[in-house]
Amino acid sequence: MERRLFYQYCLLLIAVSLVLAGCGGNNKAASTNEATNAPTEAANSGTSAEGEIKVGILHSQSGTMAISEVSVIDAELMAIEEINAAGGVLGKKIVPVLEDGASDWPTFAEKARKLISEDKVATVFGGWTSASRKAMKPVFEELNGLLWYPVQYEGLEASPNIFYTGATTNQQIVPSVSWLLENRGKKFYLLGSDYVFPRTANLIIKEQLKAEGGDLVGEEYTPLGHTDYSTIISKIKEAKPDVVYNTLNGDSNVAFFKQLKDAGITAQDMTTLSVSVAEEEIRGIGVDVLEGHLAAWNYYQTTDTPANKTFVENYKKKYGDDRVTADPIEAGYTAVYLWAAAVEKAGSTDVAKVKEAAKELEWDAPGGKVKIDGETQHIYKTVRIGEVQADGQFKELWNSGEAVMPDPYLKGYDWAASIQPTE
Amino acid sequence: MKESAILQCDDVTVEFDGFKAVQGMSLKLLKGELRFLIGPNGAGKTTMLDVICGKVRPTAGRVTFGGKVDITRKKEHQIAELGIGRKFQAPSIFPSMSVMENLEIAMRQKRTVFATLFAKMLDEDRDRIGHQLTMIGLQEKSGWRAGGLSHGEKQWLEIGMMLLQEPEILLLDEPVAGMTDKETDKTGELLHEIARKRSVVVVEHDMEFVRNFASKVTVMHEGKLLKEGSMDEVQSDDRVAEVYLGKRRDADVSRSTA
Amino acid sequence: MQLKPFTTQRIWILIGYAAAAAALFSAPLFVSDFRLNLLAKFLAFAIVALGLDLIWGYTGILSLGHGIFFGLGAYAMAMYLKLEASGGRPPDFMGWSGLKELPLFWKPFEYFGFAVAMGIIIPALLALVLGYFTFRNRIRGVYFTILTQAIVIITTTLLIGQQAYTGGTNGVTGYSTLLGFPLASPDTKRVLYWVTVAALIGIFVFCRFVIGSRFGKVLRAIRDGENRIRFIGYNPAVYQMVIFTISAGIAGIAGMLFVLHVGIISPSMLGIVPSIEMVLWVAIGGRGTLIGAALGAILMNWAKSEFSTAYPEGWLFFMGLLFVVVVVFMPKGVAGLVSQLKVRKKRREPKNEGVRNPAV
Amino acid sequence: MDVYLLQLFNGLSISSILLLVALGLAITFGLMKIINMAHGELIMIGAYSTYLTQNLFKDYLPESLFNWYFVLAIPVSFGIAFIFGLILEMSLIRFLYGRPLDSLLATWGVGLVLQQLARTIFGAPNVAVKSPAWLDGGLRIMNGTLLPYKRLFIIALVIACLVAMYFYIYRSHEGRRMRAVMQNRDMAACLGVSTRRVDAMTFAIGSGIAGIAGCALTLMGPIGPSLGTYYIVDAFMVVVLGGVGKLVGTVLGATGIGMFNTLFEYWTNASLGKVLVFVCIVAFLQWKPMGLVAMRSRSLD
Repeated sequence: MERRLFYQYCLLLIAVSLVLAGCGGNNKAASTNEATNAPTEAANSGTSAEGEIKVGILHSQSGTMAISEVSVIDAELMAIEEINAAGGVLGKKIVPVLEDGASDWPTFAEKARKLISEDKVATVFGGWTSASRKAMKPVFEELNGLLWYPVQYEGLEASPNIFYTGATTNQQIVPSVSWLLENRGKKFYLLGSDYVFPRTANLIIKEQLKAEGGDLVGEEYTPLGHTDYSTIISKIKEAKPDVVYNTLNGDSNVAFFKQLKDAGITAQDMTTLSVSVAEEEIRGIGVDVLEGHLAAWNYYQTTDTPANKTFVENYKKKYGDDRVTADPIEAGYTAVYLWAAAVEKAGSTDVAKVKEAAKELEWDAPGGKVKIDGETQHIYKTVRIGEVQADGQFKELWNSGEAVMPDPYLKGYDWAASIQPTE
Repeated sequence: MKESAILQCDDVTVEFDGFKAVQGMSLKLLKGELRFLIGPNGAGKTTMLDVICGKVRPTAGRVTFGGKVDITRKKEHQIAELGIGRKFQAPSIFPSMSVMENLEIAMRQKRTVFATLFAKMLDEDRDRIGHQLTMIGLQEKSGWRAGGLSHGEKQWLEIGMMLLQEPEILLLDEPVAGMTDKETDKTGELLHEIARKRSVVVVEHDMEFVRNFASKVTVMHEGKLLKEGSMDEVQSDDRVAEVYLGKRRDADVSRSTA
Repeated sequence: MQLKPFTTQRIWILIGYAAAAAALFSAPLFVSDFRLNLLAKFLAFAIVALGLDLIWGYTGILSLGHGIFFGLGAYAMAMYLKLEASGGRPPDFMGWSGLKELPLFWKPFEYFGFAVAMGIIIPALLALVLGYFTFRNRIRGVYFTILTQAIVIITTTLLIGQQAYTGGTNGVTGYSTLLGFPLASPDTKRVLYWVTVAALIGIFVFCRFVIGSRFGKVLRAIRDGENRIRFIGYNPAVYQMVIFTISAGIAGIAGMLFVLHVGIISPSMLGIVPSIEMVLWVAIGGRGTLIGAALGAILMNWAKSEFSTAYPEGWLFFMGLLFVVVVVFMPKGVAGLVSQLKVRKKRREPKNEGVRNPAV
Repeated sequence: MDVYLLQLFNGLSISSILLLVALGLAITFGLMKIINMAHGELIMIGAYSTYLTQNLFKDYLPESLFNWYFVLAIPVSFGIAFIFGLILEMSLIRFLYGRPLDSLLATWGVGLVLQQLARTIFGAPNVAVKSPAWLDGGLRIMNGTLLPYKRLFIIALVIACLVAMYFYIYRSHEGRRMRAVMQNRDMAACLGVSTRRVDAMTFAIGSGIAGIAGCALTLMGPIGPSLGTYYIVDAFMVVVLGGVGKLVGTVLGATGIGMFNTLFEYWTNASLGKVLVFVCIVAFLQWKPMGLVAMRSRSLD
């Protein structure tokens, strides 16, 4: 009895020392806070050490989303390296602080908080899934941080603390649906993974189909990580659509396309257009399976711009000849440059000043000229529809000619009135 | 006579996957009786105890407790609550708990969640447990982890737990199996003590042990009743002798002709 | 057993507990806001660990579905916060899922009291129903564990599939105020931290009471031999059901506190991975000791947070190996290690080993 | 009509995949009572082994032989997963006999490590395995319904594995020893059977079969570090539903889940279908806690 008490006491000692250790670890943080005399504002300074600017990179390095996000980290690191090689920003070196979001949304929120309030980074480049962005958004708004989000998404959002360098719906989905209606047929089958992006995208597509004379012949969502598509392919066969509009995510694409081919359906029989299949994914699915299928993006490795030539060259030189570039990789790369340009223009890393300076900022991205839209903090992008070729690259079938102005709330489309947020 | 029967088994049959472990067995136990159930391996003695305490549901037949309650359809814990205690062959105590705690939860008490949550150890309870500890000779070891006791001590602890439960019928399955001679003697004393207050059914192999008690013996063989009577009667019975001497075939023949 | 004389050691341990409580309460004085927030989250996890220890460490039932109960509590609180943020109108995700009207079952969550009550009652009720069937049918051990995994799959798939009502994969995030106080303000956070500490201490005391009572002894007896206890006259199914329900309610409370600190709940927190992690906290801290379980949760999450920052690429190696080593070679966890050190000194009295029996 | 026929075939195909995934578990979990959460990662190892075999053929052997890489990939996957299983058993699992729930937690940690290892070696993105040309296309039956060769091949592979396992377990000396050890360890040891060796072999064989499953899965789905996580829960459901310790049960369990999954998914949608299948499993286990084919025992625990 007594001994039991005694060892419990030992445990308690550990508990207490743990808390104290936690405190000890924080004395540093606390003292820096005192030193700057402004605990909350200090979070935004970003210039912790002389001649250095810290930036956060927050993507999933583990878990299911690592599949996609690690390449974006590579691109962002490369951009930072290039900028540093060219003299840095404001004469200071950019130092990346890497954190792992671990494909877990609350972890993204936690790490975002840590980057802003502990590491005092000037900005964060991060996120891939909509869920991770939604999780980080309140943190950035609360602490007045700055997030650069590099992936195409479902729109209907414009946070004052986020810059969106991927496409919003009117820069990818809406034009691609119009193009398909014109060129491939009226009967649409919507297939997506069961999460926010596909559901919202399909909500928009359904309105657009109604307005532009398309037919919806089927709509299916599969759980993330779903691996057997035989039943869905049977349903697609029955519905006989002209187009399968595919918003499946990650691994599901592999299973879907492999099994689609086995079921005897090729790109000649039926058009599929994907919005989450880029060069990287093609490597994981296999070209033999994907050849002839379509995708809608703002950038392909084959996009013919001078900036892209050097970008692809440098990327391959740095990470290996077998690596490919893709839209989100380019968007991540672009984000770093846009931020650096904005900081140069503002002469400071202060969030408010950077945001002000970023308005209408232009830059020659690998995917073509981009411009930040001051109001929504999205960027103008060129829409491109491509077809998978035998070498795993895309052949551009169509592009929008000029960069399309971002319209995250689809205010410019009458048929989208019912999709507007209620508030 | 029938009124004082505390336990009545009528025509009990138990079948496991087509194998009949017990076939049409009947047993009547009087109040305050000490009954031995003997028989060779596989005779169905343990299965019979299992039926009484609810561990095994009989395929046919019924078991009546106290002259009116049919317990064949009741759950184990309900049967235990009614007043039938069971001691298993292998010591079934709670090894991670102390001897004291083992006795404490076995003690006769209200067994609802609410009652146990707010149960207090009364002086009266402590006396009861203390008395029991003395009786089973474990008063020195009340704080020991039960799993650390010797085999014999575990058996006694289990008997002690049974007694604190204050059952009207106690079912004991080979209480002296695996015990040293000394331990066996002590268990015998315990058994005498116990049998004074309640009805007891003991399954036993050890004939020497059984002989110490002047009480009724039931012999089972191949799931059926072979013989019932005093130890002397049983021992002088030819069929019983045959069964124990292993002349099975002959016994079968003699029974089938009988 | 009942007599608890005030020996010097007992006084020391009381002082120890008081010191631990004081250290926890005064943490805001020397910890940065971020660390405080982190610590608060860990304490919420420690609460789940306590609940989990009740059923695993003491009763021997391994639930790999505690993420659900945690999550349901969290969702109840999240619904309240979300409605407060949107001023009673349908929250944003309903809008982009095409839902214009606030569904009926959301409406009462406008009231804080209702939400809090639901945060405990819903998980507890689910556990009760689940426990009623499974325990009555004597499903236990491995079967129960795998069954809880099936329940996890069902719940998360449903939550994700009903995006219009639940927020789907994104979960529910984007809150503003709690009872009118802004959640972002450091003062609110500090108060919430204290509330969490108080909840942890309260639940710790409650668990101690449960474990120390005769009810707790019956639970341990069930762990030792579920079948044996039937023949003493206890119906283990009822006890298992009750403790499972209590444990689920505790997880619900932890979930509510988690949402307040982290500001998001999503189906990923209900999944199989977090559910297993919760069990590992208990395993590493030491199953069958309350302080061990709570400590395990804090320690593991602290380690996870530090490792993943220090080695974003390799931290999973550390964690994985740690799990393996602890589970295989230290089945009693950190708490067991401490007591082993003691036992080595003086290994005569076997009583102490009582609390450290493997639950399986 | 075609659709129903096709769906029947699809159901059969899913059943065969589930069975292949669960067969290894039926040994490690069913016979040895080890809840191997790293089973999924052993499947992943099998898939990556296939990928490596393919690359070897592509790089070092003439083009004409490429199509035959898959034939070699099956034993290679088995072998590599077998070796991993052996290492795992000798270093870890042997400490966990008789502690099923602890084995769950420990092997889950192993799974984490193996996933991260795969991520470090092969990179986080999926890798592509080009299926051999002779498995492209399908068998057209009477009314034009196409039965893909790959699915037929997997069904055949499962049957082959089952037959091999049956002969190994019930007809060989090794198998007899294995059954003896699994049923009564002490007795077998007394009779001179090296239980250590038998344990290691049994676990390794279970792991090897997971490797074959991984190899087959490269035909149907993604090959990435998290491949195993998609199948592990389903595999456990198959074994538990079928009844632990019985091969027939596992076959029945897989068929049941596969068929109902296809049926429900066709009627409703993929998410709801999955929910319904799991609800059915939970409900069924309430009714028959020991699964479809139960083993009875008279012992107290």
